[in-house]
Amino acid sequence: MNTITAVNEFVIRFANVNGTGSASANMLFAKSLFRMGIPVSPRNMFPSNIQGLPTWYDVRVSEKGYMGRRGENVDMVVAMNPQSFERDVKSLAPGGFLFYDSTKYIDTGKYRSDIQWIGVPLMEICQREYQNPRQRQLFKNIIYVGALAALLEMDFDVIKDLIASQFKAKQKLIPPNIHALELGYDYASKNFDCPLSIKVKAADLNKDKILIDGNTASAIGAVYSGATVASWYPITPSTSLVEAFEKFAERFRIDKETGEKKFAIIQAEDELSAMGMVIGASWNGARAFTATSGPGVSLMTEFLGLAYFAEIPVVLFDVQRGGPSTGMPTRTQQSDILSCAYASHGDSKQVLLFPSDPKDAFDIAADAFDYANRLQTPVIVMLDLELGMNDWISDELEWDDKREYDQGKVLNAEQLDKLERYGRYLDVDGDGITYRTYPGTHPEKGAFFTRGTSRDEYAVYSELGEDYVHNVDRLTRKFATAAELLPKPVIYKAKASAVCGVVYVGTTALVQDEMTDLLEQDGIYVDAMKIRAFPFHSDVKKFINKHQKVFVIDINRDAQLRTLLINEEDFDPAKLLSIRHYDGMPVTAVTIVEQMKSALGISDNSNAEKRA
Amino acid sequence: MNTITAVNEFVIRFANVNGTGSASANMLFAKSLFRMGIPVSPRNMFPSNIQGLPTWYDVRVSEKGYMGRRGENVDMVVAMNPQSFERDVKSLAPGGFLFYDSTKYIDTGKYRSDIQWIGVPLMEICQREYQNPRQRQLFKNIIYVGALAALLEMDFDVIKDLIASQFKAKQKLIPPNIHALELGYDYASKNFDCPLSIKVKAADLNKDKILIDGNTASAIGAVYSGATVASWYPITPSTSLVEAFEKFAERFRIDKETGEKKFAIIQAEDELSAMGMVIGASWNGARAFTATSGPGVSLMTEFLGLAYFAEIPVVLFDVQRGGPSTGMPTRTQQSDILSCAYASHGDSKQVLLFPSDPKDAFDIAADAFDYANRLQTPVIVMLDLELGMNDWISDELEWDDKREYDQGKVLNAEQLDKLERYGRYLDVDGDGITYRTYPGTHPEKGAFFTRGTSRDEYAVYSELGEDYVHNVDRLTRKFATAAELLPKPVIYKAKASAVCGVVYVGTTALVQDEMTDLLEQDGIYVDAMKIRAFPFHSDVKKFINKHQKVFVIDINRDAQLRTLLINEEDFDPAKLLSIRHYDGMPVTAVTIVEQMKSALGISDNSNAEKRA
Amino acid sequence: MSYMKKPQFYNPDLPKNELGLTIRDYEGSLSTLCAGCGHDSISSGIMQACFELSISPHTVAKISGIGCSSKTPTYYLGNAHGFNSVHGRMPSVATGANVANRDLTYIGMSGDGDTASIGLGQFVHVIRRQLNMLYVVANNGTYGLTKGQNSATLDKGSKPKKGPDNPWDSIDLVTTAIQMGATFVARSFSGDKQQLVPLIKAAVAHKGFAFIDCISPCVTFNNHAGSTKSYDYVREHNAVMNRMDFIPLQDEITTEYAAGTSSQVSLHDGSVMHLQKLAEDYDPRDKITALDNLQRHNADGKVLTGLLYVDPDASDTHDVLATSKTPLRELKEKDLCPGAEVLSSINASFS
Amino acid sequence: MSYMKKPQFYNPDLPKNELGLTIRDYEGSLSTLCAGCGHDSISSGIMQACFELSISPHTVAKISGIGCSSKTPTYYLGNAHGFNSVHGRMPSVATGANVANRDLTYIGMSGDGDTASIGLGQFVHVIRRQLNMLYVVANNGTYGLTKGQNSATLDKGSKPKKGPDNPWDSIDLVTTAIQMGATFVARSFSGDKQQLVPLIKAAVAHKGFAFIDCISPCVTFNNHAGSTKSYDYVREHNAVMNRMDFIPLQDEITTEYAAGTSSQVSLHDGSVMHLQKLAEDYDPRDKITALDNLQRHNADGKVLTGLLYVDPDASDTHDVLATSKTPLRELKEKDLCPGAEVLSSINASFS
Ligand SMILES: Cc1ncc(C[n+]2csc(CCOP(=O)(O)OP(=O)(O)O)c2C)c(N)n1
Ligand SMILES: Cc1ncc(C[n+]2csc(CCOP(=O)(O)OP(=O)(O)O)c2C)c(N)n1
Ligand code: SF4
Ligand code: SF4
Ligand SMILES: [Mg+2]
Ligand SMILES: [Mg+2]
Repeated sequence: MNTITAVNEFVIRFANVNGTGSASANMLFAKSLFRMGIPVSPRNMFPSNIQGLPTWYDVRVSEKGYMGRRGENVDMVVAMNPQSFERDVKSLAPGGFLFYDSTKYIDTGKYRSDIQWIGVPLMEICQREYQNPRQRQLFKNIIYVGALAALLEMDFDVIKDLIASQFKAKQKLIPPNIHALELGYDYASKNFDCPLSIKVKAADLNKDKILIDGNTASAIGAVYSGATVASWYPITPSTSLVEAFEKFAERFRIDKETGEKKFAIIQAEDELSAMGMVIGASWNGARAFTATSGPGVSLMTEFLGLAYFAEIPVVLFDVQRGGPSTGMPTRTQQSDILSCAYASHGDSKQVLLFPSDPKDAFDIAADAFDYANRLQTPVIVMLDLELGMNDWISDELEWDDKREYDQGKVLNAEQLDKLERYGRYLDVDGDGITYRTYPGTHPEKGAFFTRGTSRDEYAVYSELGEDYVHNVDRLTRKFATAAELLPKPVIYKAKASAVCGVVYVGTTALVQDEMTDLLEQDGIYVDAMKIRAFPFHSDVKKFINKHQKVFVIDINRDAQLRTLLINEEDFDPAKLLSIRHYDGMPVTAVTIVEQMKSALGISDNSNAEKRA
Repeated sequence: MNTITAVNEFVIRFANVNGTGSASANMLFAKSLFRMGIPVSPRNMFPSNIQGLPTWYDVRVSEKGYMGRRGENVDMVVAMNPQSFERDVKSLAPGGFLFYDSTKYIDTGKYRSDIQWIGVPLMEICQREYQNPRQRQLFKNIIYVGALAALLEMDFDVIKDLIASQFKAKQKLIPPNIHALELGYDYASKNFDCPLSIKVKAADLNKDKILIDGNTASAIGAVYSGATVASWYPITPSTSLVEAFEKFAERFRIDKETGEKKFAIIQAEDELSAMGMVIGASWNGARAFTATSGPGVSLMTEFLGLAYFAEIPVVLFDVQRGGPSTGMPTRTQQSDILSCAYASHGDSKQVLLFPSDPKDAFDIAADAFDYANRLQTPVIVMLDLELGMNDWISDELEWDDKREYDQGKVLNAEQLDKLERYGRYLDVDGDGITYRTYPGTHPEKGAFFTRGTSRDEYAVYSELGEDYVHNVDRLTRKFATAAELLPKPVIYKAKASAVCGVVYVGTTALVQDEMTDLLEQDGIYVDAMKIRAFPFHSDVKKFINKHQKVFVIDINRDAQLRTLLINEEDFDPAKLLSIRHYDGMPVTAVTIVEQMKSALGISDNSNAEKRA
Repeated sequence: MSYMKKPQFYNPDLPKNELGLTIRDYEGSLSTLCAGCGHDSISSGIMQACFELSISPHTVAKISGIGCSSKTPTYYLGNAHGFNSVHGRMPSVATGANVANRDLTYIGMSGDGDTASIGLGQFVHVIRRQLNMLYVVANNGTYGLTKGQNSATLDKGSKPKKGPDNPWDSIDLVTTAIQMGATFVARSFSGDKQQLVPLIKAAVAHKGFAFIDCISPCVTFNNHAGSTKSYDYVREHNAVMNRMDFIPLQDEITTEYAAGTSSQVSLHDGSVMHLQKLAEDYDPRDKITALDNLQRHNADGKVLTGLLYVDPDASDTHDVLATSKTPLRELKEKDLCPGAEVLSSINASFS
Repeated sequence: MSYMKKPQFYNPDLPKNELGLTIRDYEGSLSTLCAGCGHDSISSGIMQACFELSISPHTVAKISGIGCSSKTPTYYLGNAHGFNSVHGRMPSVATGANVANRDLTYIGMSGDGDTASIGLGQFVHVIRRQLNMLYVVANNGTYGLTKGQNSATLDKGSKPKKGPDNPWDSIDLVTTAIQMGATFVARSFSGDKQQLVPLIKAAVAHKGFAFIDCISPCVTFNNHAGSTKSYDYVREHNAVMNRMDFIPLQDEITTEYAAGTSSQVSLHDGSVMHLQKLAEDYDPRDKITALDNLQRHNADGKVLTGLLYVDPDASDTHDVLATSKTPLRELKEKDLCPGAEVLSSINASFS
């Protein structure tokens, strides 16, 4: 039997029952590797329920720095869930390692003989060590982490330190956790040849990096960018964004003396209300946001049209999940692109931003408030579950203390006094963006009526066709202004000159390196462009025009990004080749490369099979 | 001074204050011409308010059969509104006729000298004839119709007959109305050289035609197609559709003996609820519909995604108005095309039907229920205010008594008994459409759970990627089936062979003849295609492929129809030239032709100027 | 009713308030509602109240939904910002606005369709949040702007202008408001300035959520066919023409009656409404009694008017959320941004 | 809790009902809710009630929104069609379904988030329409499925598992239901089968809108930190890890107490709930008294359970709409289509 041999380059899957405390233990495992300086990408696949159903946690360890999902097959499975045991055993690559609880006898031969079985009597150890049944269950998880430490030759001190720092607030929990770790460690050391042929080795690759999820990073961005009003309605996978905002606001925004809060978070009764509150707050001059997922976006549709037409800044985080409808609430997709870009009836168009990693999410979250205010329009930050709810290795977050918040074109009382006549919708600067005033600014000047109906330049209700056309053509102009204001795409040149390009948004960035390497191995060179915003910057057009063929990667069935590109820029569809992935799991480099090669007519003899 | 001379080929505008009873009188005028066998197209431009604001009613008389809006300038104005008087005077073509109330002295010279002023002391006549101030106001309208009858040489008997038939239910109202008519007729006959140089002449061009609005025609279609459940929330311009449904259902669907109603109409608390009721009723086997306009569509977005994904038939009439947001609620646009086609988050796609005249609206409304049930998906009938709320000359409505309602693939108890195992989402026929059962069908077989989440072929909840993909790919297949099931486009070949085509949907059909004639006058030949449904039939692709250049007419700013064509069929955008009109007024042939010629680089020396 | 130009001259003898402003300074643009519409009377009530309270108009924010009633903010306090949002969602927009700047006065205008149908959820939840605002429903039992469909506040059995008698139970907004925790709840009649203006003043002065259900007859659409009035040519004309295209100019319906007494108000179509004013010694601070009182009068077909319930010590959303006294929108970078140094420690906690 | 396979054998001695069915014929698929979740007890209450009423399962239609509670219809009456619609919108879907076929029995399942927050408008309006259905709210004061946010029915001052004490007034669903015109209104406790099953039976049998507010503890999220219970390793672990990733298996909370008495139910976290059962001689037909009674007990912090209000002669939507006795969905072309000849006359009327 072949045995997989790998150092710092493998995938280990934890198969658990949800609600059994495994998440903390698995995170402990992943973070220990992170602290050992090894690039690692943990990924949670959880069910849409609270307790008792299968949940998986894949940890990819990759010294090469490949942080995307590798594929369905893994090198090691920690199979803790009887419900999914068969399926989990199947998911192991030949020569891989199956870690299981051997308290009850399992006829391993019945399953597979081309893998290594590593049985640790976890339950037995727990029965012996703990009286309280809850402790038994919880520590079982820590014990397997301890065993893995021995099996994979992890740095035990790193794990202990991590426990110590995690339980800083509850010191007395430290010793029992360390004890549990040692129980596993000792058992494995005694009973197996440690380390296995698959193992880790300390490196120094995570300098100046942090391990953080995208929702948290976005929330910190919102705190830094001076967001004061958050209104929301709970929905997976966006909930943790607002919860993180609350956490950091509670920490940094409460006046120590008075206890006054320099923020307000309101759990709305639904998404319509959440969006209404953001609109009201922004209209009144605060920096406000909400976060939701697909169904919430659908419910906000009417209000998004109002904000577009009445020109109210809005920041909306859409943490995308599998659609349509309730769809796959705990799976990832980028399938709200069209519904967000054209949210609402009539000729509505919305600004989209596409963060691709936590640092980017932080920056884009912070910038979003400036853009929304400058452009006086909704800005939708398009995250997805993959970015929002998983921990990623990311550059450290940065802030320039000299940065000022951009509230856009707002006139104060003095400025109003100098004006002959104020026109809310007068395009004074020719960029399509007009001047607003906040309620209460001036006793006699600058008041206007905000409405979702057509109006003239002085905000007076009008049903005249010419007033309407004048106004909506200005909005088109404003979008042209937006295109050049918003972040440019990031372009990655191939090592050799390339006739093909590849274009994507958001988390697909995660597989970019691996994809490029795989293609290069076959002598294929492709320039890549990560689009960061819609409306599209002129560089997007340039990039596409420069290449003969351009692959557009869509994490949805209907090729929505490709659609948006063609719609808005009049590219010839024949030139834009569609790559699609939409089963709810994060996309793999192999999937993309296979589709690219088949589109290019290159037979698939690459290492795809070896890896998938 | 030139005086316009025209027989059966002119436009007359009635400028009134809304709420003064002018609508009935103006309709009397238009319908009289219709009964005289002259093609006529009346058009109402009303404000979004109830009483006291300007409202206009344009009647185009065209023996050539041009039924589209002609343009801003008209040949005669009946100027009854002091508020808009100046503007109305301006809207008259040189040499045109200005009909006004001369009770109070007006210095006509102050306004224009290049037009004919026809003053009738309407208020004076009313003061003299009527005591009751309300009657004075109401009959004033009838008096001017009487005066016009003389001035334009209308058939007085036709008008009298019409009054008699309209007031059939209230005989005693007939004599006073006829008296008022005569007052006007006599005054005009006595004081002016009647007829004017602009006049009508009986013809025989309206045989087998009716004068009806599109909302009413749709409602009759729904009655004929067996719709039993209508739930709705009031919104202009869709309200009259449901009101007409109620009227005809009350007339034809109440059991004479028991008084039982064979229909249920529920005014919902909002559009979300209206759509929820349609979904519930359709799920349970009834033919159900709702009607709304843009803001309602936005609110129904979440539910439309559910119906798409859970595969529930829905019939939704979207009577489009000016967007975005509340927009121009009493103006016309076709600007919900994208928001309807892709309604809802995730990869959602909806079936659209585009009726283009009342007969078509009747047919499409009736067919919509069959399509929705056969396809088990929402079908959105895209009317607009222009079609829905204006009277049109139309072919008579037809019904084949042998027609059976198509409920699609529904299994009954006997069919279930014969099945080994029933799978709600098993694609037995390979067309993407699977078999459903109604609740309560069978004690043991056929029950399933309907949900908006992912599921397997047996309707069992599933989070497996492969089940999800299998299901949504089938939905794509179902849409391919739909494309060939839905009505084909209608193609109008040019008189000579044409390299260019023009494509449109809905009410743009109204200007088709005039557009073609105008182009032909300049030696330009263009084939035309009226698209009737989305997803697009293969003939749509064929037509476009056959032509070098294709104009796509959009009654919206963002070229939404063009977008949809490019998206769905991968046409080269360079080939699809966009014609757009979006000021809320119905499009004119001249507008289209001008844009076409400028796109073709032909200088504009046509008769456009003369006519606009 | 609008086609008469508003007189532009200012009467130098007009009384001035503490700010030196006259009632003219509290006007908005000319109303485009129907002649005699009750809503216009509410507008003038609001002008009068703000004038008497010497509120500087620009410190008011006027927020509304969609409907004839929701149009009215354009017709008063022209120097105040207004927001005519979307149908039924005024409460959430008002909430956001208020949270952003606690220092303005918030007036929310809504209709019975806007509040009791599409907006019911938002209505209840803004009450629960105790938003410091005056929420007025111009209650006419009908959907004025969409031409006369029954609303959810229309009494069961009422005869609307079109269609059959209303078969559905009505929602009593004042009861709902008290039940859901509103701390100032009143009902009045648009044509009763003596009662309405003081109520508006008290409501604006109230800290917390103040609700006024203001009966405001739609002279055009409501309660039409129920009339037993004699022959009306217009009505028959409209019926026969199957459309409501003639809307006679009506006079405003007004009334005046003393506390503790009742008044029968005749509507234009001849139907009659029984208003019962709370007695002067009524103590509105007892919630249970207030609800009981309401129920008893409802059962008698009487419409109780006046200040039904008030909690003079109410708190508001800001109290509950403990937000800073400085309005959130006034806070600047130094107040809001934790800064680069703190960010380093945040980074450290994720490494 | 689900990873134990459901036993498949049928006990031949199980009692049979009039239809010859056993309780097993009323089951659905295995629950995936947390061990001890109150919602599962409601499911078995529904099974028991339908069994005892000898309702053929396939003549029931089960409709729900989204939430743990809304998942439950999958777990009972497997031979009945079910519709798990969207969040908060069960009432409208149920209305459409009922209007289409008046002959089935309609059970709507909802949660307190589903009903009192996003769905409040639909809840009130389905009541107004008097839909003939049983509407059950599995009321746990929390959003179970999204992991424990406070709901609008959570008592003011409650301590949730995460975050500060609940500062907002709660919505009392039974009071709201009675106020809005529901004709059968009851409250019960999921763990009190003796009370719950007869109530469900009566509600299903009731013609018109029947509402049961069923208190159903969320053993995982609700009322956690308020506990004064001694040291719990799990709790501390979760607190420190800043995530709820360990959810201990809990036992169902049950109670049994006689009419007219009260019962103190201890929740898993040690907090206590005071249930007060209505006395046997309580007459639930007087609406005003029912409301009064509720208010008085609410003020005392007591949760009144039992059949609070019923109008035994209630009518339903179909009565009001006068719809045909034959279900609308059964009507065919000959019933519905006026035919070509009539169409000619319609054409004539437009020419
Ligand atoms: C989402 C949406 N649905 C429907 C409408 C149409 N609409 C405008 S006003 C109105 C009802 C207004 O009734 P009410 O609030 O009572 O105001 P009133 O006109 O009677 O003062 C409706 C249904 C709309 N504007 N938006
Ligand atoms: C439109 C929409 N918003 C939010 C959600 C997320 N969501 C799912 S269940 C739920 C709350 C459920 O609470 P409740 O109805 O009380 O049910 P429980 O889980 O407590 O039984 C929420 C907010 C959703 N599914 N749809
Ligand atoms: S329709 Fe009724 S509510 Fe609207 S303005 Fe006229 S009278 Fe007032
Ligand atoms: S989270 Fe709460 S409501 Fe949901 S299943 Fe678990 S115990 Fe029940
Ligand atoms: Mg109203
Ligand atoms: Mg709940």
